[in-house]
Amino acid sequence: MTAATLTMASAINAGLRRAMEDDDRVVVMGEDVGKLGGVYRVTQGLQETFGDRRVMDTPLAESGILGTAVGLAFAGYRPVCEIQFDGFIYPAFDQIVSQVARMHSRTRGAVKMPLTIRVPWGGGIGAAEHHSDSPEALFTHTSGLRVVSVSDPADAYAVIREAIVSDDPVLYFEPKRRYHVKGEVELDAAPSQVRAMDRARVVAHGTDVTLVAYGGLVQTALAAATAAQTEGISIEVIDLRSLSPIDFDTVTASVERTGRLVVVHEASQTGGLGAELSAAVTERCFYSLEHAPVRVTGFDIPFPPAKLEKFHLPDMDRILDGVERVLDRPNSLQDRGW
Amino acid sequence: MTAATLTMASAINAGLRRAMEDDDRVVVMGEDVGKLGGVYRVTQGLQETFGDRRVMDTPLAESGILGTAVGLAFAGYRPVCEIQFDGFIYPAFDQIVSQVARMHSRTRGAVKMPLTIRVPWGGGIGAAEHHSDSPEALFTHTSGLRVVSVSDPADAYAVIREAIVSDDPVLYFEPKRRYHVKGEVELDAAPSQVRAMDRARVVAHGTDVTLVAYGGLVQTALAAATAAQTEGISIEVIDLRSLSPIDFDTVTASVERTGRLVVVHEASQTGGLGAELSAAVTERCFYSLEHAPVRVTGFDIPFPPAKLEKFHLPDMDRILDGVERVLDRPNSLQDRGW
Amino acid sequence: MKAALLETLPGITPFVSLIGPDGHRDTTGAFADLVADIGPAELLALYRDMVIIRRIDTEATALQRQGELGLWPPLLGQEAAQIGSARALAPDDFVFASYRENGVAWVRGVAPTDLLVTWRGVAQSGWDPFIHRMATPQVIIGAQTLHATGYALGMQLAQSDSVAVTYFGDGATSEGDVSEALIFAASFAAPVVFFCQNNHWAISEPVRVQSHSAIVDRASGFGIPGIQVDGNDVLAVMAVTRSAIERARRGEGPTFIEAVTYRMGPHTTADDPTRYRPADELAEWAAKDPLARVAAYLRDAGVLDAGAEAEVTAAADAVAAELRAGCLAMSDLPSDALFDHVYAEPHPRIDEQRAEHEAYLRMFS
Amino acid sequence: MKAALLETLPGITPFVSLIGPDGHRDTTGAFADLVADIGPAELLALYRDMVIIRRIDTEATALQRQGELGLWPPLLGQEAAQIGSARALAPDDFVFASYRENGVAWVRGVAPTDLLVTWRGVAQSGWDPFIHRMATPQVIIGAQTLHATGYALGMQLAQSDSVAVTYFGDGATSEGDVSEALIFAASFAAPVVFFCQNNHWAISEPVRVQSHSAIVDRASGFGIPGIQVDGNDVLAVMAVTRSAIERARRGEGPTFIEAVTYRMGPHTTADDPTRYRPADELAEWAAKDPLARVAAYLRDAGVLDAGAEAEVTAAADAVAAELRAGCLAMSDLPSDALFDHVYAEPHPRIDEQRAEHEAYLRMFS
Ligand SMILES: Cc1ncc(C[n+]2csc(CCOP(=O)(O)OP(=O)(O)O)c2C)c(N)n1
Ligand SMILES: Cc1ncc(C[n+]2csc(CCOP(=O)(O)OP(=O)(O)O)c2C)c(N)n1
Ligand SMILES: [Mg+2]
Ligand SMILES: [Mg+2]
Repeated sequence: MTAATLTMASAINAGLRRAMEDDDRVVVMGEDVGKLGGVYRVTQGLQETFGDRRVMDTPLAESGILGTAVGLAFAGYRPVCEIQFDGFIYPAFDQIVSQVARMHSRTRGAVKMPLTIRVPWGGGIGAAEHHSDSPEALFTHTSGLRVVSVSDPADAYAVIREAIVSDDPVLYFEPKRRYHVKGEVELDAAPSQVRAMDRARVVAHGTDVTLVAYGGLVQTALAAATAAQTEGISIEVIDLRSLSPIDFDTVTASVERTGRLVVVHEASQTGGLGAELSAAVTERCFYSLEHAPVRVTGFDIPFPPAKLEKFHLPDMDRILDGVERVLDRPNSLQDRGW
Repeated sequence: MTAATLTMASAINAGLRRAMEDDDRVVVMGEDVGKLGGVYRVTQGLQETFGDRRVMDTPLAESGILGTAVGLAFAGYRPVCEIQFDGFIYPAFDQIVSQVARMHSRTRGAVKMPLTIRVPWGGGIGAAEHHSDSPEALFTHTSGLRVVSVSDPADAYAVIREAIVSDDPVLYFEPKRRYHVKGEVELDAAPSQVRAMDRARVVAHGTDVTLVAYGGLVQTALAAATAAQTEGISIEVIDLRSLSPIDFDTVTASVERTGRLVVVHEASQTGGLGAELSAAVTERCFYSLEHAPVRVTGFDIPFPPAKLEKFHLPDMDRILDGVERVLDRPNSLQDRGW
Repeated sequence: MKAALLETLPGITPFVSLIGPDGHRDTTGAFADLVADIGPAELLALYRDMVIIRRIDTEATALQRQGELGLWPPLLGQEAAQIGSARALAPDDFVFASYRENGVAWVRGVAPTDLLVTWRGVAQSGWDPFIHRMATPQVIIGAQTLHATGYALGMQLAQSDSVAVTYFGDGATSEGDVSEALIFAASFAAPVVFFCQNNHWAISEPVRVQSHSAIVDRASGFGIPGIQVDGNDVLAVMAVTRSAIERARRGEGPTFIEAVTYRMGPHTTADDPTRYRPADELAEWAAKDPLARVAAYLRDAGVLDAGAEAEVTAAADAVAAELRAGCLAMSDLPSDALFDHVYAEPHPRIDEQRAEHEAYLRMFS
Repeated sequence: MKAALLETLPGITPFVSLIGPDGHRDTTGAFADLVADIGPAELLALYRDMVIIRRIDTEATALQRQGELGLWPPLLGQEAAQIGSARALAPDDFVFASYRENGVAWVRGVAPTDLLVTWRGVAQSGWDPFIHRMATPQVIIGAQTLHATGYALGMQLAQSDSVAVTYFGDGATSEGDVSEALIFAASFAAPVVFFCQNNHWAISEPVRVQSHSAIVDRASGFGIPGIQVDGNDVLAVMAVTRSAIERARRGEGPTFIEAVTYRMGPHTTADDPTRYRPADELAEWAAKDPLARVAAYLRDAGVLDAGAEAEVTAAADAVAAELRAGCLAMSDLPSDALFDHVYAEPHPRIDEQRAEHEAYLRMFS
């Protein structure tokens, strides 16, 4: 076990490097992933080590990247595709939902699609239009895909390796705002054999409210939990990690104790992951619920310009307001009908 | 008021014709919409009447259809785009979510996108792969779009005309399995000025359970309500009609009376419209709910081959089983934890 | 020398033809040389292939009319394009086709009955792509051209001899995916052959809706050699496909072939071409029938006498009988096959829903 | 005669150049005739434009370094391509550009400060497309080429004289949307001009990743005339753009122009080209600077004396000062602007969420 302190971006880079060393069927492809090492340097140095055919700078076409990755999978490879920014995944949408997600069931198990699709993800970095989207719910609604999110360097390193060894296609969402956060990473661990990737993680224990977050908002949720403590509110924070499948065992075990659920995400509220969590937890824990699950999310608007994003993205105060709501304490919406 | 008995396909055709007569900025475009009149004959005869530039057979490229429609909207036109089948909308996904949905907000209201995107939709017709999808939840999660569904000829005629006069982009979902069902249509009505398109409709009154359906399953829901009556169960059936925005006033008014909600749709359950309905109704009616909202939906699988679709699509018996569940009566899942 | 042949192609688009409608065979020139080994006996075998797949097509169409199939996409008129190209491939090459390449599948050794699995609605696909080295039918227009290109990148990386061949139609050339496939193939000089069957129609749209200039011209625009061939001439198709395959195997990159042919039947059994297609056009192409010209040549060559004709017909009838029997004998999958293979690895929601489905069925038993 | 000029183009790709790096002006030939009206005085005006937009670029880059802008995409090196083409348009034509066409926006009368709105993050766009007949910057690579084509279909249908012009880069030519735009434009003979600035780089990817052959060759593959022009020669760019615009106006359909130029700066202020770009390449292109050659010509012609040079510099400085002042004076939108214009018509969820947001803010006041 050697450990190192790495940023999340370097941890993913180390995970990719390790995966390419472990299995020469692993290839990396995308726009600017080679010589430049990606606009966030996540693939930095890989082309020097593994050459320009295992680390391919592709033409500027996302459907082309995913469609050729499907063919590479037919040829026995395990492509890791980088989509340069969240907002640029839509041109590849058809190849992802109609080909990547369906090939294994279409061929009755004959053809596996062990792709990993890396997506720099979400807001909080003051970016230009189309550089801050949270499209995860479009993929969690698509059967045949697995969807994971990471929130810190150690997790990012472990999960990228698990995603690459998975025989199913995995969308791997990387919160941009966390790229430069440092943390301890254990480098020698072999990829988990116990599907650790599928499990949610309780990152703070508490008794009054269950607060579910993922990706870039896990830290914000933890900060809210700490702040709430000073007011005597004990919040259990769960990092959902896997967005599809969802680890309901971990979530419901917590909600059965707390009786109260708050879900937070950057994505728009309507039809976001919070809707599924709220609906499924209500189905599973109805008689334990003291209050309707509360959603604290981005608004139902296109991602706003940089100067306004702070009002759109859930921050500690908005999360705490949601906590007050689920506890029937004074909150911003108390005088609304519901 | 002249009325006529029409199939749903002919009713949409009549609505398109009327819209083109009323406003020469309305143009129809898509694959095989001209001489053939569409594979379902929904645009039949329009090219003869309005010419091959107002009714355009386009090259075989969905992104091209939507992208040029955006340009036509810049030029002051109101394009009605046909996507030949539900499963072929994904190549146009980027133009729809990044351009059609965002142009109005991007330009701070300067550029309107009065597109109507017609989508022959859903299963139940024993079709080949990619010809039976229910992708509506991908669009209801996308801010800037309106999404409507129709379930009978009269509604199809009224809503297509309202969709075309709307200054917002509208996805108009046409359940294929209902194309040939006949009904009375009032032909002279002017397009509704009261945003009737946004409203849900109570299609059967009842007191025990609120059953929300839309599109191809409205008839199935009504059949279930009739069958339930013989067992003394009174079901209120709501045709949701508008999927974005959702008419929560109509739904919650009903649930506040019945205390029980069942939502049915063909689409996969995880992240489907049922999740949003269940979550939002729980938020709005928590203290009126006698039971967690129940979802009766397609499974979390790619749409299955024709011979198996009857097991995937909610039918009357599966809906009734859901009704039993929400009433805590003997049902298929009673011995499951939740 | 073959190389030279194709190196000269970008920009230029010769129309390759070796056996004309009159059955006369041209034995001179570079392309003729590429099929010098195809004598009367070998041509008879190709003719046999064409007769059989036309018979499969007729039988499957009948089965659809009789309600045994949900749909069928006929290849009537495109037999030479499919047999000539498929017979040019090595066993190890890999095919990525659309939904109409039943003739190609026949050559790749797919059992006729397995062709019907998709169209009877029993399953989304009827064979293992790795056994026949042919992907199952692609319904999303053009998507398979990128898969072929990616497969070719893999073969290049693995330094394998295997070449990818992708089949698509004239309409497909308008989809962004096909242009992107050509761009990726050119960028990486990938060993892939783009085989476009220009059958003049995309459902009801004539090819001029997609392009006012020759489809084959697309290729040179992307820096890829293009050849236009008489798609109703099985020998010419074989010659150009061989040259393209060899070129790819030599590491010289992709080639684009436009096989000019005609869809004699409806788009699918659900289509009524009389709504949009001029009758004289059909007559014009009937005169260029891909089978008739080879039969004429073979009769002149004296290898297609009454006996041989009878043998070929009998063989075709036997395949048709096997097809029909196999179709009627085909049983549906159990309903819980719904949950099979959605994922390759364990998935809790699938397990849960499978259990829900079984519990539900138990209510009725 | 101009017509003839272009009719001959498919396949062939002449490289048009009128003022070389040495400042010598070629006044013979068809393209020279198209700009015969551009004398020293008019060229001085074009030079002035180029100096001003280069100055805008420098000032905006400085503002970004000082933290006043989130990002800026420099056009350094592409002044001639943008000014020469934009000055060839009629007021009524309509431009659909990407994010780098700040020089085009200047010509379309967009106030310099309005260029910054997007990059300061105040709003997603800074002007009304209908006032300037130019769409706001498109971030999704290639998407705008379809919008231009659709707009052109509308002009054709309305029998208007207005021509659509779309700007995009060498990298963009790989996106399926751009191929589809060319296919639609050709299919309908739409009055649209495809103006590709081949600045040799797509972020870190050299143009050969997108294509091994000339970008302009794409056009003929789709049946569209293509012209390759020295993109650092403002006069040549104006000439070819005029011919393409006139051709479209005459109803003869789309034209594809490849302006061969060079991105002298980083991709954006966030980029570090030293990581991937050979230094000598930069030097080579510095010698072909689009401003220097015109200055040389104008000095010879005696119209760019010290006084004129000073006037041009003063004008540029004034614009830069206005730009800086406008940037610093720009105020943010109120937070409830979040909910404006998401829909053109009433929407209950937006109303609800606006109310929630206001209620939330009230808690703090
Ligand atoms: C992405 C997509 N769009 C539309 C369709 C509907 N469709 C099926 S076949 C077809 C025409 C294809 O024409 P062509 O490519 O010439 O092939 P052919 O049918 O002539 O063999 C169309 C539009 C589809 N299957 N996929
Ligand atoms: C669909 C999409 N994919 C990727 C990107 C990221 N991106 C922004 S600019 C760029 C390179 C564009 O190169 P080119 O088209 O040559 O234009 P240039 O920047 O050189 O002007 C890329 C890959 C994007 N904006 N949109
Ligand atoms: Mg065709
Ligand atoms: Mg460039």
